[in-house]
Order: sequence, then C-alpha cells, then structure tokens
Amino acid sequence: MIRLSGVSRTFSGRSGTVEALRGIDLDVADGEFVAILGRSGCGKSTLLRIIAGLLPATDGLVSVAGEPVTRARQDIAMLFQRPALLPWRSVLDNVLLPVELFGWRRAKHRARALELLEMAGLGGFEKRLPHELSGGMQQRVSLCRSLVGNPRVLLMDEPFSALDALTRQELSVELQRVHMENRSTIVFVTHSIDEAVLLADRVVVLSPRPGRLRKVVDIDIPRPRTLGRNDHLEEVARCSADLHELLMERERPDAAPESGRASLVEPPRAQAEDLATAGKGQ
Amino acid sequence: MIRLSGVSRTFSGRSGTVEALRGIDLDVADGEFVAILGRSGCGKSTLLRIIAGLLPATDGLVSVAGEPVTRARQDIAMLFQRPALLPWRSVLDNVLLPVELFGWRRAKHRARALELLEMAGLGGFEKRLPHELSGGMQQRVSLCRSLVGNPRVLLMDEPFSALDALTRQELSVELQRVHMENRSTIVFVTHSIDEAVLLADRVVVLSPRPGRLRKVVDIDIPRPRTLGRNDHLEEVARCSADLHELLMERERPDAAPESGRASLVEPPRAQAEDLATAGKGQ
Amino acid sequence: MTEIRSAPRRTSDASTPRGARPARTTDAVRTLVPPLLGLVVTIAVWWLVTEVELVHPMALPPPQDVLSAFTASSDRLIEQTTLTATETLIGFGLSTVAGVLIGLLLAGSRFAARMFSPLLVAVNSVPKIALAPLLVVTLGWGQPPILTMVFLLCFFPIVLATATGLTTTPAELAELARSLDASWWQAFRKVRLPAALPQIFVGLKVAMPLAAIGAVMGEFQAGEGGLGYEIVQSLGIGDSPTAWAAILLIALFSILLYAVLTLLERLALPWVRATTSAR
Amino acid sequence: MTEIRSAPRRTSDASTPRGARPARTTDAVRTLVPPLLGLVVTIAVWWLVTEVELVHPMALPPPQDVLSAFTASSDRLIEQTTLTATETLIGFGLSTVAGVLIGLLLAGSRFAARMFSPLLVAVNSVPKIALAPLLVVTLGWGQPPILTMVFLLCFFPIVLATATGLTTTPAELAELARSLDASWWQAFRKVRLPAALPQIFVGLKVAMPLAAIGAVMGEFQAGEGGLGYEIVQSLGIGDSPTAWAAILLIALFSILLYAVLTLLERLALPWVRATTSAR
Amino acid sequence: SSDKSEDSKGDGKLEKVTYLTSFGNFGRDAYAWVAKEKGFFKEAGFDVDIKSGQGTGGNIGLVVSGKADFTPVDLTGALLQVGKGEAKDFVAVAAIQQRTMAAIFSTEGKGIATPKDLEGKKVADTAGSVVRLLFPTYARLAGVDASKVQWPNGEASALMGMLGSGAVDGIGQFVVGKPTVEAVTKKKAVMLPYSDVMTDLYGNVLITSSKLAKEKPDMVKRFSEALLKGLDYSLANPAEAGDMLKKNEPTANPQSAAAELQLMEAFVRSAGSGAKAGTLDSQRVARCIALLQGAGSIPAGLTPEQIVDFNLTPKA
Ligand SMILES: Nc1ncnc2c1ncn2[C@@H]1O[C@H](COP(=O)(O)OP(=O)(O)OP(=O)(O)O)[C@@H](O)[C@H]1O
Ligand SMILES: Nc1ncnc2c1ncn2[C@@H]1O[C@H](COP(=O)(O)OP(=O)(O)OP(=O)(O)O)[C@@H](O)[C@H]1O
Ligand SMILES: [Mg+2]
Ligand SMILES: [Mg+2]
Repeated sequence: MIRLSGVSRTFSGRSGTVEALRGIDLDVADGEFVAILGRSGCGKSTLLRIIAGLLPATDGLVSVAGEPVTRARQDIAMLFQRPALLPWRSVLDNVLLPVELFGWRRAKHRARALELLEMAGLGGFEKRLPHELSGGMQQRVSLCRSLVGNPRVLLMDEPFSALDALTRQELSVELQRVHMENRSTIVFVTHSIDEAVLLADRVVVLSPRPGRLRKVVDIDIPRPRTLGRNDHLEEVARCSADLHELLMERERPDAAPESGRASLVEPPRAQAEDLATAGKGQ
Repeated sequence: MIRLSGVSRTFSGRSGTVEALRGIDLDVADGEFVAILGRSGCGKSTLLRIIAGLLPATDGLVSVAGEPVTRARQDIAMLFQRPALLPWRSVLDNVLLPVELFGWRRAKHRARALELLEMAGLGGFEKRLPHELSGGMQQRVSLCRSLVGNPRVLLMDEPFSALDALTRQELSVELQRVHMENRSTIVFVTHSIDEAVLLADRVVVLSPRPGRLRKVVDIDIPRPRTLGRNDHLEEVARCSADLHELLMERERPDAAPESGRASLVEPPRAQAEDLATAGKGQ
Repeated sequence: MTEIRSAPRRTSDASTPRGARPARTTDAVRTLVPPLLGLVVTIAVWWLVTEVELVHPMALPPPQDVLSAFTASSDRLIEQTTLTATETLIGFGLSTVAGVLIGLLLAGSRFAARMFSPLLVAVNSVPKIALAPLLVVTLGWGQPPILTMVFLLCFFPIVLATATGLTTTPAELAELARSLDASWWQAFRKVRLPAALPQIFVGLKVAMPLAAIGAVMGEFQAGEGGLGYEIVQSLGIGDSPTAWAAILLIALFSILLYAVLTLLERLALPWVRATTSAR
Repeated sequence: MTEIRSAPRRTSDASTPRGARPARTTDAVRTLVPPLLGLVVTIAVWWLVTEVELVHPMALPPPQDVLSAFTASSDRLIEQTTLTATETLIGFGLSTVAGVLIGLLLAGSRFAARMFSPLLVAVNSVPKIALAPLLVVTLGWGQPPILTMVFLLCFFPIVLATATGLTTTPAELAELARSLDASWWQAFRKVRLPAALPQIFVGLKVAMPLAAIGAVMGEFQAGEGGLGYEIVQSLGIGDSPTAWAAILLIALFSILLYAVLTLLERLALPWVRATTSAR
Repeated sequence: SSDKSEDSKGDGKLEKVTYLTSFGNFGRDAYAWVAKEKGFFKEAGFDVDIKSGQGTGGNIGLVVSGKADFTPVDLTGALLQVGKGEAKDFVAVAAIQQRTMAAIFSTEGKGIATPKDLEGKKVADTAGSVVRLLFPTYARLAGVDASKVQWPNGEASALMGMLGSGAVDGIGQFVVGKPTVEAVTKKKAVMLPYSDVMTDLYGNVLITSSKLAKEKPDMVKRFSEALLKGLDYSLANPAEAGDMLKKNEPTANPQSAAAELQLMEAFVRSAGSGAKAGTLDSQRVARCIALLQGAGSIPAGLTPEQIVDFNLTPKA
C-alpha cells in the first residue's frame, strides 16, 4: 500500500540545514497497522507528511497504492500532531469538513459524525467552538474528523498524546475496530510503547537525527487485543522490553544504522505482500 | 503555599454553560510536588489557570503564599499545555523572554538558558525559529522557558505529553533535581500514572465534569526516585494500581464526590505545614 | 486570608459571573457615553477655537452658525444626505464585491499579483481630481461616474486586505485543506476566506469612509445633487456654514455606516474575539 | 514505479532542493517580468483607447504626447518629483509615528477607543478639499499644510491597522505575557507589537499611496512647487500631456515606495511567511 | 507686515507684504510678477511675497485671517460672501477688471453663435460658479429662456475636456481662457461674455483686510498704485510680461500668458466707462449689488461702502 524507498528529507533555513530523514526504506502492506516510535525530533511527523504528499522528499521514492505520491489524496486521512481545527466552525462542522470537501452529502454523514463524537466522549459538545474545548477534547475532535471519511489509509501523528489512560484505552479499542472493519492501512506515530504493542502489526523504530530506520519489530499477537487482559502477556512483555531497550539506547558514536538488525525482524506475516525492508541502501 | 478552598469555575458561552470545576479544596505545602490526574476535559488546565491568576474562579478562594490571587505573579511560572512560543523569536530568545520581562540582565542568564536548552536536547537549535522545530522540541523550549526564572511555584500542564520515553525520563530527573535544589513548589498535570508516581509527593485525582476532588493519594517514596530501579517497587506498584483504578472507574451514577475518601489519605507529611484537605465543603 | 474574590483582568472568554443581570442598561451606558463625551469635547474645542478667533469664521464657522445653517435648510440637506449616503452604500457594495474579487485574483496567482499590483498602486496613488475630466468625459453625469469615483477611492484597501488575508492563512489550516485534497476553490471557500475575514473587515473599515469621500468627490464632478454638490455650491457663494453642515452630515453618516460595519464584524466573527486578546 | 520525484506544491518552509544554484538570474526574471508585462499591457491599452479616440485627448492624452511633454520639461518635472516624493516620505514617516501612537492609545484603552473612534472616522470621511482653506488659513504655505494634508489622508489606515493588530493578539501569546506578569508596556513591546506588525504593515501599505495623494493635494492648495502644483498649472492652460506626465510620475514614485515597503516587510517579518501559507 | 517703513521709498528697509494671485499662476495674474520684476514694488517700499491663490473664497479667507495682505478676488463672489454675512473683515481698494470676464464658451460647429442659441443646450460649470449663479440674470437680459438651458456640474479642471469631447455644448469660463479653449478643442472658440449685457459688473477687485485699510491707509494706497502700475505695464507689454511670469514660474507658458493679457486688456481698461485702471465707482457697485439682490443671491441692505473703501480707491 505504502512504499518508501531511500526517502530523505533535509530542511534548509537561514540558520543552516537539518537532515530530518535519511534513506528510509519501508513497505506497509494493505490493511497493515504500523506504529512508528522514535525520539522527539527524529522525523516522525516529517515522514507522515511525506507519505501524505504534503511535503516533498528531497530524495527517494514514495508511492501509495502503486502510484507515486505527488499530492494529497482523499483516501489518505492525516491526523496532525496539533489538532488544526477551524476556529470558526463548531465541533460538528469541523468533523464534517472532509465530508464537505469530498462533495458528499452532509446530511448523510451527520449521524456518523455525531456517533464518532459520542464515542470520543464529546456528546453534547457538537455545537461548541474549538476554543471552548480542552486540549484533549480538541485532539479527539481531530480524531473524529480523520475517521469520518472512512479513509483507506490513516496517518496518525500522536493522536492520543493529550488523553488520559481511560480515554486512550477506549479510543484504542475503537481504532482497532475501525481498522479491522474497514481494513484500512494505518501508520501511527506514538511515544507510548504500550500503545504501539497494543495496536500495531509492526513497530518501526527510528533513530534520532537524522531519522533512519533503526529497527522494525513485528508484533504477532492475535487481534482484538486489550491492555492487560490477554493470553499473550509474555509476548507483549517481550516486545515492550525490546522496544524499550531500542529506544533507551543512547546514540552510537558512529550514528550509523545498525547493520545486524535484520536478525530481530520477524518472518513476514501471512497477509502482508510487502515485506519490511529495514537496512541501509536497499 | 497554595491554598484553594471551595473553588468553582463555570464557563458560559452561547451554547450553554459548562461547569468545569466544582468546590475544589486543596492545600499545597511549600516545596511540595503535587501531580494532578484526571480525565481529559475534567478541568485540570482550568485549575492551573486559576492558581496562576489567569482566570478568575467563579466561586471560592485562592491564595498563594498567603496572598489572595488576583493576578499573575512573577514567582509563579506557568507552563501551558500548548507551547505558546513567540513565532518571531529564536529558541534562545523565547527561553530568555521571562528574563527580559522580569527586568533581569539578559547576558547573565544567557548561559543558564543555553544550559537548559542543552539539557533538553536542544543544543544547536538556539538560533532557530519555533516553526522549524518538531512538536516535542517546541514543548521542551517551553519547559526551558518556565525553568529559566527559577520560580518558587511551577505550574506545569502536561509538560512531557509530546515527548518520547527516554526524553521524558531525562527531563523527569532534571525536574526532580530542580525541585530539590530550588525547593520550588510544583503542581504538575499529567496523564501518565507512572510519571505522577515517580515525581509527586501527592497525587490529586479529579473526577470528570464537573471536576471535583476525587481523591488525594500520598506517595511516600524517598527521593530521588528513578523509574524501575528503586527499592520501593512494591510501594510504586501499589500507588500506581490505586491511581489506575481511580482513573478507570466509570463515573458514578450520582457523580458526587466520594465521601469515604479520607480513609485513603495518608497522615500529613512532616515538612508540610498545610494539610491536604480533601472533601466536599470544607 | 481575606474574603477578596480572585478577579484578574477580564480574559477573552465570556467569564461574566452568573447573577449579574441588570448589566443591560450599564452596558448601553458604557457603549454610548464615551462617544458622546468625545462629541461634546470636539464641539467644545471647535467652539473655543472660533470663539477666540483662532481661525476666521470664513475658514471654520462656529458651531452655532453651522447649526442654524442646518436648521435653515434641513429638509434639503437631509434629502442630499440620503442621496449621498445611498451612493456611498451602493458604491461601497460594488467596491466590496469587485475588491474582494480582485484580491482573490491576486491571492490566487503570484503572476497576477506581480503583474497587477504596481498598476493598482498607481491607480490608488493618482489624485482622483486629476481623473475627473476622464470620468465625466467617458461616463457623463449621474450615478456611473460617481460610483466609479467611489470605487477608485476605496477599492485598494479592500483588495490589499483581501489579498493579504488570503495569502496568510495559518500554515496548519492550509495544510489541513491540502491534506484533504481540497480543490483551490474549496480551500478558498472553506478555509482561506473564513480565515481571511478578520483581515478583510479591516480593509472594509478603512474603505468605508473613503467611499463617502468618493461619493462626495464624484458629486463635485458629476453630481446633480448630494452633499458634494451642496458643498461646492455653498462654498461658491461663500456660505461656509452650510458647507460645514454638509461636511458634518458626511461625517455623521460615515460614522453610522462604520458602526454598522463594526457591529456586522462582531456578529459575523464571534470566534475572533474568543481566540484573540484585546487588552 | 517510475522515477518521478514526489513534488507536491511548494510548502511554506524553505524547501528548495540543494544544488539548485543558478536560480539567481531566474529569480530576478521572475520578479521583474510580470510587472513589466503589466506596464506594457497598460500602455498598449492606453494607446489604443486614445488612438481610436474613445476619449478626448484633453481628458486622456495619448502616451506619445505625454512622453514628449515629459522630455520637453524633464528637468523641471524631475525636480518637482523629488520635492513631492520628499514631502510624501516625510509626511508618511510622521503619519506612521503618529498613527501607530494613536493606534496604541485606542488599543490601550477601550474608553479612548470608544471616545475617539467616531471622531477619527469623521475626520477620515471628510473630503479633504473642503478642509483646504482651513489648512492654509491656519498653517500658511509650504511644508506644514502639505504634511498635515498627508497626515489627514493617510493616518486612518495606520491607526486602524495598529489598533486592530494590537487588540487581536493570539490569546495564547497574550496569556503567556500575562502569566509572566508583564507590565502593559512590556506586553506591548515584546508580544503585542511584534504580533501586530504584519497587520500594521498592511495599514502602511494602504497608507503609502494615500500619502502621495496627500502631498499632491497639499500642493494644490499650499504648494509653491511639486507635482501637485504642476498639475494645477498645466491643466489651467490646457496642457494635459504635462499634467499626465506629472500624474504618472506620482504613480511611479508611489510604486517605488510601495515596493520598498513590501521589501522591508519581507525582511522584517520572515516568520510570517514561514507560519502562514500563501497559496 | 511691519509698519517700520511706512515712509521709506525705494531705499532703506522694505516692508514685507504677502500678495496672493487670484488663482494659480497664469497670464491673467502676471502683472504682480511684472510689478515685482520691474521694481515697482521696491520703489514703493515693498518686498512682496507672491503666493499662488485659490480663487475667491479661499483668497478672502486668507486675507481676513491675516495670512495674506492683498489679493484680487471676483467682486461678485466677494459680494456674495459679504451678503451671507460671512466675511465682513475685508474691503476692496481697487478694481483690476472694470468689467467681468465671466463668459460662456462654446466652439464653432455646435450651433451656438448668440445667447439665444443656448436654449436646449448643455452648459457645464462648477457648482458654485459666478457664471452659473448669474446665468438667470444674464438670460433675462439677453432674452434667453433660462429654463431651457441645462447646467450640469463639472470640476474646473474637467470643463475643457467636456467641451472638447462634446459632452457639453458650452462651459463657463473667463474670457482669458479663450486661447486655452482653442488649443484644447482645436476649434475656433465662440465666446458669450456676460459683460455684453451686464456692463456694470466688475471683474476682479483688489482686496485687503479692513484692519490694514483702517490702520495703514497710506501703505494700502501705495501698494495698489504699484500693482496697478504693473498691470498697466503688462497690458502694454504682454510678451515681456509673459516672459517675466515664465522666469518666476517655470510651469507657465509665456505665449499663452501674453495672449491672455491681450484679451484681458479690454476688460481692464473698459472702453465703455473710459475710466482709469483701478477705479471703483460707487454707483456701479450699487448696481452690482442690486443685480445680485435681483437674482436672489444676497439679502437686501448691502451698501457699496460695506465692501469698498472709496477713500483708498484710485481716483480717475
Ligand atoms: N474558554 C472556555 N470556554 C468554555 N468552556 C471552556 C473553556 N475552557 C475550558 N472549557 C471547558 O472546561 C472544561 C475543562 O477544561 P480544561 O481545559 O480545564 O480541561 P483539562 O482537564 O485540562 O483537559 P485536557 O486533559 O483535555 O487538557 C472542558 O469541558 C471545557 O469544555
Ligand atoms: N519546517 C521545518 N523547517 C526546518 N526544520 C524542520 C521543519 N520541520 C521539521 N524540521 C526539523 O526536522 C526534524 C524532524 O522534525 P519532526 O517534526 O518530523 O520530528 P518528530 O519526530 O515528529 O518529533 P516530535 O516527536 O517532537 O513531534 C527536527 O529536527 C526539526 O527541527
Ligand atoms: Mg512530530
Ligand atoms: Mg488541559
């Protein structure tokens, strides 16, 4: 579904250049749920923007559903790190924005939007303006907006970062449901290892500046998964520990991608046609 | 240091009123580290704003250091939920903003600001403008800004929400150091139970809309504390479990503050002159 | 700890304590007293200046003379005011539409912006009196040249404000529109235009008094009535009190139209007051 | 998968691929060609209109006549232009200072705003020609009345833009300033003013061409030289080509000053372009 | 203006005086420059600062407020101001034109040769102009049905263009505008001077403030004599006068200035009255007042003495 090869991105400003991403190779299969972990500033948001067609890569190839990415597509929904709500629109109208832009009938999707808001615990706030909401509530509105169009691909940038544990859990369950029902492909940036292990089929770990593929960890736990209450506690613990270690690792002196990482990558999952190719060059 | 009694706050807009806080009674001792936990939208940010003197309470009394709060004070630093960086100022200049406003000498505090930025992993980004930073980096700049003035009281609204585990941990250590060295009073809003247990002397749990004091949990683990590696694993686990349960609890039908909560509150800590008074009314 | 209610400066959100009902009349007082005070002060200063003969009554007649000039021909003056105000309004309406469209064009294409901006600045910087012959010769008398004059005087602020507003959409909202693959028109209608509205309103507020001047200037050249005609006529026969009565009527209806515009802005853009801070 | 580089529309950040060096000349071309094209088109239309005698040459002389009128007395005209441009610049400078200060006052106090806004609207809506006698009578000839005229014409956009800019500080930045217990002046200098600068620049850009008109109008009444005087004199003896040469010179220096202002804005406010999206 | 040099003549300190032209700096106003260039002012003990005037209304304002000491204004306009009770603080001390130069202009080919031809035509002028104001009276005297003439508005600067482009059939204009009209329209001008039927009406008169007239009558007399000397000289030597204007006023055109002066001569030295340049006749002024009262433009009760100081006017 999503294929990145050798994707790099450099930002150049007045005060020098920043190499945000270097040589990212990644294939995400149709219907796969990939989580991206990495230190703050390692290029996760940049990567999502490149996939969404919002930012050109300075190098490398990006394609979605076989087509090279040159601009945003309606079947890809992006949930930004900041809520990015239109301040003049009510909560409901914000959620319905994609519907309007896609030229769909508002009336038809109103019920769905209200349902999503209800699910996100925002029932009763439909008519409020964004500035009347708390930070976490705004983030949930943005989540509802990204879900309302039933996108084939969902790119989510820390969607639960401002939420409490209970809300997080409820929404995780909902997200899994959406993922399984719609068979949508999801790329999910998070800082929570638990969340990554709970939700993802594969977890991509990026190394810090410049962001390179540090490792790809497969999570082979059957769905639906719930926090705490499943039969795969051991597996979960192992994955979590692995990821924790990967993240906690201080930067290497040479700062080059680890060459021996393939060993940790699990064999390809049955339903995925595209394999994760993690490594420098191809 | 901080004394709230019967503090309530109602927002009234075009589309009806929202009762954000109801009858909050809370005393925070000088040098105490209080964490606030609660569901998204339960009024945590509102509470901090009221303490900071940025928002009037619709009812109740607020005082800091014995003086009723009527406006912001220079010895209280507020770290907002959103980074709120001045987009035209470089990272360093943003951090130095309080110094300038307090009429201190810039040159004197420049080294301190650079040190803070280095500590926050932002070395080399001093001259950049905020829009050139990632979300987490912006949050860290905002953290540095709140620390640069060595405030007596620090009000922090989810300061680590956009950060990865490793950065969080590093900054937690640093925050504890600042807290112990400066003996500053800290009120810290977070969604992470681990963080609350790691950092706080007491954890205040708010119930959802309207926000009321659900329970105050004392954490009696000696400082400095580190995640994972301490001798009080059991204590940590107990507190975490308590908090988790409190948070995970579905709203009660009557939604009234639990009356039997005092039982869980531990006896007053020796160094605190002001006791936590948790309960409805006074 | 004393019983002092914590009450920092008003914040942007509507934080009125409940139970403060009889605020209605006080609000009206608060809205009306300062402008009235301003009026009184202005008239007092004016009166004083003429009373001590700082300026000769030829140049600035004393207020009482202007008042009696007004009462002497109030019917005619009010009729003229209606005419000029109507022209101002129509011209302003047309200019708003045209100005926003031109602003749209400039915002839509960098090429168009570069190509036409100098021309627009040029047109705007030409003293309009110099264009008078051209106007009357090509458009004759009556509404067309007057409305054109209104347009010429007030289009620029509207164009500039619109173009600026549309090209300074907050990056995060523009990115949102792009991420939804919105067409240019959709992005404009759903995101850029609403985001630009506060800016456009500033342009309109600058343009409003200019529109009044435009109508008056148009009447100077091509009018067959209206306050502009009245002013020229009165000045020609040395009747400066009547001329000043006409001038004040222009000022008065401009203030009124401006106030309406401000009210409209407030009603149309409640979110602006909520997301920004005035003091 | 073909070798097509992913290249969505340019985003607001400076995302030029490295190694694109020889962009210098192309940039200059891209900046200069459209306005030149605009100029050529304008002149062509102008020529055509006069060629087919759509308007009488007295109302609009053909370009070639204007050109020869210019060359016939280019020395004098350039001298006059220098004079008028200087007056414009000085007047504009003074108006900027005064306008920003008044804007500041209005932004600082709701009472002042309510009290004086109607007065400012009134002054702005009075046709300035009507004030001419008053000006010369009170201020005599030369610079004072001319600069006053410039001020009267261009202060309003600056005041309104400043007041609007200062009273619509993003709530989160204003709250930050408050949380640091910044004094009114500090909040103004460190937060509100920088935040208002983009808005203020819009005001300045609207005011710039008006300042030129102001200088010319001042010269009409009180000038002893300058392009305004030139226009009156030329029109008086039916020499409309020279009058139009003067008009075009006004337009030309206005465009120049406007361009300088735009450049200044760009240099002073790099962050605006980075945090907003133009297209 | 100081009164130190009250008696000095030609030498010693010169008295500073501000003089305003009637409007702008055209041939019709060249005589002031001539008086200055030829040293007439200096001989009379004046250092004259010549400013560009703004027309009757503005000029009166400047004189009464003391910004200027002398200026020529249209007597009709001045009477209107006084009649409205606006400006009582000035007096006329000399005539510049014995007969009004107000006229209606047309061009050949528009079928206007006599006043009667104006019926059914459009004549443009500024809203408050004397030509427009006195037209009903003119029409009555010339036997024209005033109601059949349309009078659209036009800015002063737009009038020529209107006539040239055929937007109107005639415009109000001073007779000295003839060369300009012909240059602009490229046709022969047809001129209908009001003075043909309103022989009593003066054109411009020199005014000064009542204060100056009262306090320094001598100085006022000296000034108007010097100015009239310049006027005489200009009419006698129009080409030289044109050059002098050009010298002081680079924007002027010496040829058209000379042409204006030639045209003006007949109005300054009124053939009919045969009076010396500058004289003002109380009887005629009274008839001017009556004319305006007849037109309903000013209230009754105005006397010639209220507007003219006959002690100061040049005597025939
Ligand atoms: N300016 C406002 N106008 C109206 N309602 C408001 C305003 N600010 C907050 N609220 C309401 O008050 C309640 C509490 O908001 P607050 O921001 O304090 O929540 P919070 O606990 O910080 O939530 P989060 O964890 O999501 O940040 C919410 O229901 C919100 O809708
Ligand atoms: N517009 C920009 N201009 C310049 N540099 C930028 C820009 N956007 C991002 N960067 C840089 O690119 C790097 C990666 O940024 P990005 O936002 O992708 O990080 P991130 O992984 O999402 O971090 P976080 O977890 O903090 O959100 C950072 O070092 C940042 O400074
Ligand atoms: Mg990010
Ligand atoms: Mg919050």
